[in-house]
Amino acid sequence: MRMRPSRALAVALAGALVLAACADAPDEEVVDEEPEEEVEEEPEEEVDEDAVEEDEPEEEVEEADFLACQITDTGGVDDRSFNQTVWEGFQQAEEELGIEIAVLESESEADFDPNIRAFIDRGCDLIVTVGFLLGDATAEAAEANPDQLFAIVDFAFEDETYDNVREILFETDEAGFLAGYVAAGTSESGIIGTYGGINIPTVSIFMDGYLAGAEYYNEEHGADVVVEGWDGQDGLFTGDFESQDEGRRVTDSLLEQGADVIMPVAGPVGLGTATALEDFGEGLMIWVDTDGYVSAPEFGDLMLTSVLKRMDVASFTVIEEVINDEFEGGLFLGDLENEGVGIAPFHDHEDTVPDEVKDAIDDLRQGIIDGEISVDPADY
Amino acid sequence: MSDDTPRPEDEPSSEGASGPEQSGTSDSPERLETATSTLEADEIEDEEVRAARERERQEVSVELGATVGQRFVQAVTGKSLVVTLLSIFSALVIGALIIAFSDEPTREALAYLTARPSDTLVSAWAAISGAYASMFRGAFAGPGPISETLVAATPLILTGLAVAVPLRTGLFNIGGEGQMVAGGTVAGFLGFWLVGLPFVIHLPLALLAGALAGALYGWIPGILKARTGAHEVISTIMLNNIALLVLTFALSTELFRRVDRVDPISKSIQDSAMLPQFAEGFRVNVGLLLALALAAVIFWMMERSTVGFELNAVGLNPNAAATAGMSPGRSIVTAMTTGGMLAGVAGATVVLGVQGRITDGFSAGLGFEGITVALLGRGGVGGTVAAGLLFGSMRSGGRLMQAETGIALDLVLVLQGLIIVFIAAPGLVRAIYRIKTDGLAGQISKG
Amino acid sequence: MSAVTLQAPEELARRNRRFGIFSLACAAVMLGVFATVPAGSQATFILNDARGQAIDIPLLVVSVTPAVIVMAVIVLAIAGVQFTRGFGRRSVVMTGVVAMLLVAAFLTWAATDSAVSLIALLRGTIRSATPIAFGAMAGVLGERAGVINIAIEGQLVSGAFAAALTSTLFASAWIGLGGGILAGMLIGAMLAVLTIKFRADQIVSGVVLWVLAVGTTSFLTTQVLGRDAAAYNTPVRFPSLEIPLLSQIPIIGPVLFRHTIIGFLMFIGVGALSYALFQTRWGLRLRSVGEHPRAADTVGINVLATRYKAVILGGAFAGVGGAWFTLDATGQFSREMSGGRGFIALAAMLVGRHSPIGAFGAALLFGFATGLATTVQRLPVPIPSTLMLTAPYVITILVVAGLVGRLRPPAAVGKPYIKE
Amino acid sequence: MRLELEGITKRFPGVVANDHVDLVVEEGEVHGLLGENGAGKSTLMNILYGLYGADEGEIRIDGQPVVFNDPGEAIDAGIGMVHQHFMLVPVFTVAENIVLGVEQVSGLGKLDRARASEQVRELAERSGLPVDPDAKVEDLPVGIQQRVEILKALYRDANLLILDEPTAVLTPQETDDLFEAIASFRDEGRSVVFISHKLREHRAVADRISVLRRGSIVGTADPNEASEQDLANLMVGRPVALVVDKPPANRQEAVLELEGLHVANALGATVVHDIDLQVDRGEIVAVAGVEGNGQSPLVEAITGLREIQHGTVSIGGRSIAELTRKQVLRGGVGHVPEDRGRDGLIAQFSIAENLVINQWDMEPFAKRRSLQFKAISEHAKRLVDLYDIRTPSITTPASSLSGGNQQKLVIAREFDQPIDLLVASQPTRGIDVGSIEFIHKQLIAKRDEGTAVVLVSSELDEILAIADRVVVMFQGRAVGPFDMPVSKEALGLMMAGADPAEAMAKGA
Repeated sequence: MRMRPSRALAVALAGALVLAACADAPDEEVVDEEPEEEVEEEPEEEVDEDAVEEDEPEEEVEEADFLACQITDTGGVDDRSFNQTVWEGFQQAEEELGIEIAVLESESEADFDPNIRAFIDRGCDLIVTVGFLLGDATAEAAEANPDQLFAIVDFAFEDETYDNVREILFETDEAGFLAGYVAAGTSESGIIGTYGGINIPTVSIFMDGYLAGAEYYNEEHGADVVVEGWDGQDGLFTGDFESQDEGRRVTDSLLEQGADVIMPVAGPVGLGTATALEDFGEGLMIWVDTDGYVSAPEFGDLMLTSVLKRMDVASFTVIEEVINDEFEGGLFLGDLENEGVGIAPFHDHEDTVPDEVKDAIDDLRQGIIDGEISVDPADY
Repeated sequence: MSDDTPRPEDEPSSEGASGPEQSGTSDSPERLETATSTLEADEIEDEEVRAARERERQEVSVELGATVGQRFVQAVTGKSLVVTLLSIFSALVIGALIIAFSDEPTREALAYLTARPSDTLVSAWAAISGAYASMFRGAFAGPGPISETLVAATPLILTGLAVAVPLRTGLFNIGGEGQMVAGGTVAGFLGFWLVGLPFVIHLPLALLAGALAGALYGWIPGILKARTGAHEVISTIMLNNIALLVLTFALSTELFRRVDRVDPISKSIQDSAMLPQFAEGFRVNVGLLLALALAAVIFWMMERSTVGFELNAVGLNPNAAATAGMSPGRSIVTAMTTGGMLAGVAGATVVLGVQGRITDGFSAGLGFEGITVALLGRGGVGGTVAAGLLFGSMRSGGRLMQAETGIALDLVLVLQGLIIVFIAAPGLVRAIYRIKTDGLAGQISKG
Repeated sequence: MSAVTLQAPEELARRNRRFGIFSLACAAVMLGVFATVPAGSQATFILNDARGQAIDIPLLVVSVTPAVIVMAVIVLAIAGVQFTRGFGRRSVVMTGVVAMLLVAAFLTWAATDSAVSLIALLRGTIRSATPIAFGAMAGVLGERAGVINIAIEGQLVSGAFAAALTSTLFASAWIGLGGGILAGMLIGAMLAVLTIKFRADQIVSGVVLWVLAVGTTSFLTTQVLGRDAAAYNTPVRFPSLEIPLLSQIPIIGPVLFRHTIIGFLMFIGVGALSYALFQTRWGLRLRSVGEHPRAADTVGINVLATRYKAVILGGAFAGVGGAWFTLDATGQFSREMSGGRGFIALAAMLVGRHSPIGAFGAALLFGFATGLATTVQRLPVPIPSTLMLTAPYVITILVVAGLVGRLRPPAAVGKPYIKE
Repeated sequence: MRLELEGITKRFPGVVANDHVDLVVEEGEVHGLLGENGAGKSTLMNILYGLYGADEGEIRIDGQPVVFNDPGEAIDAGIGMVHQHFMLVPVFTVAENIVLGVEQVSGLGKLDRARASEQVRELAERSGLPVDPDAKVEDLPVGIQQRVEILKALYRDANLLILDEPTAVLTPQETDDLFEAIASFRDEGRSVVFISHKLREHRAVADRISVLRRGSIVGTADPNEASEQDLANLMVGRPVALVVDKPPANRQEAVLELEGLHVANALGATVVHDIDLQVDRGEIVAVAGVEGNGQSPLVEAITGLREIQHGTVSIGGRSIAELTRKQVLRGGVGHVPEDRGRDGLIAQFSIAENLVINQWDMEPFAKRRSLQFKAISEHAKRLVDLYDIRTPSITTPASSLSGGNQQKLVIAREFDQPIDLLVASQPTRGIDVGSIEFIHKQLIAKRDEGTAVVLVSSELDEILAIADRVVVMFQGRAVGPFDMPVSKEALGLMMAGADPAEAMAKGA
């Protein structure tokens, strides 16, 4: 009698977990003899097992000869955007190059230094840090450990460069421009929208390009497409990169305002836009960072296109460089020209986009690469 | 004197008691004698009224439950160290189950549990022992981990105290996070904005400003509670959100932003405002000493000073405190302001000791974690410091656990939550381990 | 108590003066800030649902300065009455009217030279209010029975988590809703066991369960859901429904009658709970347990069982509110996605004076603040967007500080019932 | 209904509250249960009512053994109880309170409020206890609330009615009405158990009296034969001095002066109207009245706990309007609050700490904000001796003291300082006879030291025993002061709002 509530509590907790645990089982039957064979599964496990094995002296230790490590910023590796894209490059490298990979998620800024330290101690061959927040921490670590190779995504040091740090930046406004042009050309209501997570440069650069693209379209066609949510200085923001329902609310507001193409620049918050569109029944969205048609397939039919920021390519490339001993410090700039940025295919909406818009894109791309077309909204 | 039958033995006591003439002036010798000689009778009479008192006591204690702290103290009375240790142990056991269930190989092995149960056990054991072992190593194995433990513990001790002091006064300060942000932001601002000051002036000035900013941010919910009765749990949570948004805004202004940069990172703190480290290569810094010194001050304040006496009294029974001439309103404000000050210093130690700059999320949930720290420490100063060290070690150990085994750092949060569940309901622990209730003796402790 | 007389005249006068000063200040802001736009500026309000409806209403175009001046004059008139004879019992209502006029003037000013969709604002209000309202119902049920529920936030987040997980696993939004409800009830049951059976402090228990729920869901999200989102975290959502005919009514239709089932459940839930609490035997008994448990006990009502049921049923409500996040608003669970709405729900319950209808009203107020922040952010208003986002929190504090001090919670709230 | 209790025993942790109690209540009998506070009367009745379970013993109704696991079962068996602390939900209406637990519903579980009101109105008329069924209980005076309690039992068809200290909140006239009602229940064939510690009432209403002491029945008496002194001795277990020796008062200069005092409650409503009063050194002025007639706000205003709405309060010639509570107290005022558990002490604090909570920051208990534990404990040791506080040690928490000793603790703290004015509210409520005697003597001693004493009490016996002058409060207004002695009947009439002149004439 006295035991019951406590036991109930324990059972309930365990029950919740069993639910989660059982759910995993169905696809595979009792076949497993050796846990070796689940290669297609999450790589984490490999790490996991190795770590466990480290504790058992009789087991063999460390066989892979190359270890690439990623440190996320405060978003998780599963953010379907930023961190995840880099991680996909890692996974590709694991598969194609046969290396070992590992990731550490940062809960907060306080975790950056210790996370880097933990990976240095673990003997990573390359540490990729993701996000400008990690800039200072990476610089300090790079200075203190000149033999350790680093790469940092979305950040470039102001004055100095380090021989052991690859800085990876993207000219996403160039791709955003194309998206804005497509959106303006596709919109029926003459209103297109965008919003961001937080008003920071890595976010607003997308919106700048988007705005410029729409303005360019207006100029070219004498149209009057309005961009809601960004005026070149301030605009709509959800306040973080997590609250999807805030994204949903913002999108609802844009839709009621009449917008029919919306580009969220807020990582997973963009999923809120997808659900809003689904419920609203009209309107399309432009995903960012990855090809949304692939990374959020359940909403594929809503994706007009995506502004690609090929961080996966970049991370894969850097890993390859290290393996091939071609690594060098300094800036890597992803732009339209080297296809570090771009826009995704229209997939389901090949027919939605007017042909003239489709035809214009290649010229625009070339124009931007040549510097003939400005992607700064201030010029329009 | 008790040379008669028990019945008349009552006599002297009541007569002694009814000697009012003696009461003003003292003829202590006689009284003293009477008192000693009637001890036996006392016991009998005590027995006689104890039934009534027992009921009354319960009624009183329920009646007195008007404030949180009071109820809190009631909740913690009669608990021993054993209960605390068992709580931690129980949490680790449930945590182990969670690790096992979230471990893919274990779950797969579970699918053929009946066929070969040993696989499940082996696999689960590997996951659990691996996780806990690396957590332990990450916290204590060598100077590096110990330094990290202390770094993590420094703000936790302070935010724990920031919750504990108001708790003793019957207030639940959930605003540690916001107060920390306020303190850290202001301290950091002075840290980079003032240029050319010598170390001995710059650092203390920045710290002081951080403390004041935190105090002010704690004062707001205090004064709201005292003046309007607005519940501090709600107002502090709202203030947390406001502080974080204002910080985001501040970081987007020219004043904070680095020159030529638009990222939400502040300028770097001047070296003259940084808390010095003890040794090169280890992040542990003078902030730890500051935290311990403040803990000592708070100990004196809460246990040895008139201020603490008043705060405790108000926390336990605001009505009686007011009747005795104390001021519950002022105590509420004092407690919240003190709590805010402590959290503000916590923010300052993070910015000036570890980060060297202000960023969007520097508070990192440490203010919230202070709640669990204070609860584990049961509102006591010593207990809170110990709890801060424990949770600091879990934080630092959890990181190695994540790096080595891939188990998410959130496990630490789960473990902390579980520990506090058991702490909050000591009856639960007793029921699980079939410990007998301490009875009356256990309830006699002030908390 | 028998000797109650009317309030002293000077007390009343002081109160009137306070309200009057508030109204004057509002009028000053309206005239001094909101009316000062370039002459001839116009604000446009959209009254149509962008999805279309049976009857189209023309845009509402107003000239900013004259409109604001008219509103300011009304406020001044109210201030005049407040200073002289006062409104007596209607003082608070009139102060509310002043506040509404202030907001209206603000909106008109903010919409200068641009368009604002009132439909979006009002729909946003109701949508934002949904999880808050469900959470507040959990709070109402608990406190009416004498148990403070601070764990609402934890119930929301676990409801959202469980709904996402079960909806994904069983590919059914309805089963997902069931999962969310069960998770809310589970937290409710834990709260009940801790506070009723083990008599742990109610506030401490609530906070602890909140921490635990956030920790556990975050851990499992990283550890399980995040590793294979397709398998665990792509819930089937509820479709948006339109009630035939009713949804075609201008303005009201799109605002009230186009929601998912969870949105409609909110209206039904609030109404049903209000009826059940105040009109039925069940409600009378439940309230007696929260007001005077011993009295309830002495007439044969099982106090502890009533409290258990109330807290667990409250958990079910909060579970639906949690499910809203993953089955209605968004199609994915993310860590800590309830973002403090549970605490706003608590505030809504207090402001709503522990009544379902009142709490719903307060939830709408908070929802409106959120919607307003979103709307105004988009407009060319010289207030940084980040600071606009603080609006719901600031309003919560102001409302709680302004109203709650005078509230009377159920008498036995927060006290464990000890029978022997 | 004939009720038999046999060998009922109830133990609380470490204490035996009821020790093999045997009791028989015949059908149609008013059975008095007499005992001191803490003798175990309420425990016994709570066992009978199913609130507590008995550890041993048997309850029989009409010869059949019964076991009540909860009050519901006791109610079903025809037992009704009117508790000392009313078991009424203040925010519910009279009808709601009465039907609670046995509500009648129409479809969908909807309460049938109209029918409930009708039934209650009928029942009230039939039983001669008129009450408005739709009034909120919190708006009713306590006397009417008690009616509601009785109606609640009658509504459930109680054949045995237990009344636990029912007169504590009544004026003498209301008490008489109650006794009439009790007599009529008896005449209807119902049994009544009447619990009280007041001897006189038992003699007035009971057919038979059982005396309970230390949890055991120590005797049963016929009220017509036993004298009050006999009963008192039986109850307390030793000879009791029923009269306090009191030398005549030696009045000196005025200490407390009230002029046109108005006090408002928390909601701003005036609850004390226009009181003028002067209390001098060396006298005890009693404030009589049924509880809730403004005594508490009056006391709070005098001692600086509550803002004065109008008029002045001066102590020693100085107005206290601008002073804080602390300043008022430090100016030489002692205050024994009416609810010691809530206002008088901090249950979890030790005795020593409780003895200094009114001067914790003063020399010698504190020096420059630092508590001086030595001084505090010496102070405590002295007072524990002097005031005969029975405790194992001075570090024992106050919560573990008996009610009487808790009250002595409060008295000790408030008396042991140089004070000009002492305000004591209900100083002897709920405590044992020995402690009552002690406290009365202390009050007189304080008076004789030259302190002005205000005694607020609803116990007329207490007022008659020690007051020098008396004012009577009714609905926030006061009449008097009158020099004692004033007859009990006159006081009773004035407590019910009668015109003083008439009351004096009638009561004389």
